[in-house]
Parts: sequence; C-alpha cells; structure tokens
Amino acid sequence: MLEILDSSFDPGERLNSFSKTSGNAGGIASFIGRVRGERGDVSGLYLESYPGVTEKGIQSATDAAVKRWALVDVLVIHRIGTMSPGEPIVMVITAAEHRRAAFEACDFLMDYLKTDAMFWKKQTGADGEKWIEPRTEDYKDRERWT
Amino acid sequence: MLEILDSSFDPGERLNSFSKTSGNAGGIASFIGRVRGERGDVSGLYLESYPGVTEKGIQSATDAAVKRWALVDVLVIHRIGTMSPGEPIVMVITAAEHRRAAFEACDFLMDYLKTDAMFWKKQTGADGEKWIEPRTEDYKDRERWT
Amino acid sequence: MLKVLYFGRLSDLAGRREEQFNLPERITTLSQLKMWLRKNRHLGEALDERYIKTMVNQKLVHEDLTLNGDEEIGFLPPVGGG
Amino acid sequence: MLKVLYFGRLSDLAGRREEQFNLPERITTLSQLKMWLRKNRHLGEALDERYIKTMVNQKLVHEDLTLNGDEEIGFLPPVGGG
Repeated sequence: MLEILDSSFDPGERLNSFSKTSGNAGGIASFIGRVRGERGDVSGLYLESYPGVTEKGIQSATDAAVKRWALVDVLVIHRIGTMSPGEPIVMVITAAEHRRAAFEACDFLMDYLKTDAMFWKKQTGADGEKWIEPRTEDYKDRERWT
Repeated sequence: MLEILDSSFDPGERLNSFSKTSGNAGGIASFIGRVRGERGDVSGLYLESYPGVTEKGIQSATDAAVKRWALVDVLVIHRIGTMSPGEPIVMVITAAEHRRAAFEACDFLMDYLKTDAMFWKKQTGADGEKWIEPRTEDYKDRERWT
Repeated sequence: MLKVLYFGRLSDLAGRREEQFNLPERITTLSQLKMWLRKNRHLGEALDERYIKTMVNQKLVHEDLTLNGDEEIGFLPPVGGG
Repeated sequence: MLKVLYFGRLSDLAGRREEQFNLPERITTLSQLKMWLRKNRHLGEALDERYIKTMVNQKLVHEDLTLNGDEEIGFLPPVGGG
C-alpha cells in the first residue's frame, strides 16, 4: 500500500492498524523520517511530488521489495506540502516471516525514497528558502542493493 | 529504557510516546517481534527471564548500541509470561540523527535479544509443550556485529 | 497545447510550477523548446545541467525528439524524499 | 541456605523452578553439587551438557569452585528471546 498525503498522519495508529491486517507475520519493521530541527535553524519543509509519476515509481520499488524479500505486507506513507520540525515526512512498514527480511526491505525502501523517489524538498530556515538535493551518503546507501 | 513486562503492551502507543520524547532525531527505526501462528499449530507461548540478570544483560547491549551508533534514544520492551499467536513479544525502537544508525542499532539489539538475552521460551501447540532454543540462523545474524 | 511542468528549484527560476501554451512557431523538437524556454522563462542554462532530467508524457527521455505540441513535459532536478 | 534456580527445560526435569536448601553433607564444591542434583533431582546428565551454563551469584562460572552454602546458583539452557 502507498499513500501520498498532504496532511499529517499518526505513525502509532498506522503501525497498529498495519499490524492487525498483516496476519501471521512474525516480524514488523518500521522507519519514520522526520523533519529535522537541527540547531533550531529549520522552521519548515515543503515537499512536492510529480502526481502519478511519483506514485508509479514508489509502487515499482515496493513491488520489487515484496518479491525480493517475500514480504507479507508493506506500507509506504509519504507527506507532501508544508511541514514543521519534528513532523513525520515518511513512514515505511514491512511485515515478513523473519526479521532479517523485514529489516532489509524497510531499509531498501527508505534508500529508494531518499534518492530515487520523485520528491523535491525546500527548506525554510534562518537564511531563507533553499532546495535540498540528496547527500552523497544517500546515493552510497542505495548502492548497497545493486 | 528497558521494560520487561508480564502483560501486553500497545506498540503504536509506545512508538508515539517515544517519538514525542526523542526530540530532534531525524530517524526512528522500530521492530516488533510477534508470536507466530504458523499453520495454526501454535496456540501459545510462555517466556521466562532471570530477574535482575536478564535486565542487566539487555542494559549492557543497549548501552553499547547507544555508544556505537550515537543514538539519541532507545527503548526495549520485552514480554514474559503467557502470550497468544499474533501478540507482540518484543519491541525495539531506536532514534538517531541519520537513518543508517537507527536501522543498524535496532537490528543489532534484535540480534542480541534473539540469541543472548536471558529468556527461555516454551511453545504450546498441537503436539504439546516444547522449549524452543535459538536457530542457527539467529547465531549467524548475531555474528555480523563482531 | 503543450503542458510544461517545473519541479524543485526550476519552478523558482521559471516563476511558475506549470504552464500550458501552444508550441511556439518554428519549434519542432525538444532541444529547440529548451532553447526557447532558456530565453523566455529566464531558465538560463538550468535545463542543460547534467543532473536535470526530462520527462515527456511522464517517461524519461535521454535524446532529442520531435514534439507534436500536445505533450506533457516535465523538467526534474535531482530528486529525494524522506 | 543455597538457592538453586532451574530455567527453561531444566525446570521441567527438576519439577520446580527454584528451591532453597542447606548444602548437603560432604558437598563443598559446585561439581559435587551438580552430581548430587543429578541423582536427587532427576536431572540425569542435563547439567553437564555442553550448552548448559551455570551462574553463581548471578555471574557466569566456567570452572569448578568452592561453595559456602549461601550462594544463588542458576542453571541456564541456551537462551533466546524475541
């Protein structure tokens, strides 16, 4: 399942409802990425997507993960629009029979979302607005899967 | 933080309250291990600990993880007593500035809990009661960290 | 009508996130359109940067191609969510 | 008084999870105590299995040692949670 949302969501509530429907899976891994407020210099974040294209890309990555790690279930939630420090931007939840599969698939999907998913990010801070592009580290993380 | 509980807990509620107190951490990884109900042949699970010793061991592993991955915060919850299929046995939540640290620390702590934490597990199923000891796979997972 | 979408920092340069217009006269290819946008949308050399990708009808294109004038064209700086 | 704790499958064999008693006569070491439990608690060779660990006063011990009679002794099969 994939949701691109322009309003906030409740990670705990999502984790619980996902758990309920993911049946017998022994392990559920999740990751939440939040707006950073390092040294108080970030006052907001704005994200945009390419509607239709962004979803299609994430769906392909999700399908690949389900296949590669034999996932029982997966959920990707990604925010667009305006967010404040501390707010969740992204949440990935994976359910699998064994924990290694759940962890690896969750990690893989986060790498995809960070570097390949079609989102553009603008940060508002002390020195005005600034578009943020991926860090070298993000590309390196992604290369672990190829 | 570490809690050994003899009653059930609400993972979503725990994730949310952890998120609230983990301040600025950009990433929060979590894992929930549940009682499996494969082919309906597991009707219950019973876990026991060595009170005092079990806590001390998990606390050392947690301290090591906080140091190694510069975690902002960590929570380990582990059930003891009697549980039914589908119920959470264990939950690990880690908060870090960057996602790699959060993922790896969570994964490391789960490996510790599976193979080194002092718990003994008895499964009740179609063919009676059976004490369960770690799988070879669990020991292999743990060796990734040494 | 052509539909052009500007993402990320390109929307700041172009002063808009999207626009629709008829293919300007004498323009028949993507590369010609880029030249035209460079001048008329204050995009400077932004569209030619190595990291800017182009989508035509929601598919990535790596080479020049002929336009009919009813395409959806997207210009995409490096992406990244989470 | 000695306190002895049996974990996991050992508690099934011993028929109890813990017990307290005075160090039986003529027993002064851990290895002698294990011999005594083997006979008197129906533990057979279980305590000598390679994978069974022993804790004295909540610390792992790998060698034989002298007992005072007021120790807490735990016998631990392979562990594993989650």
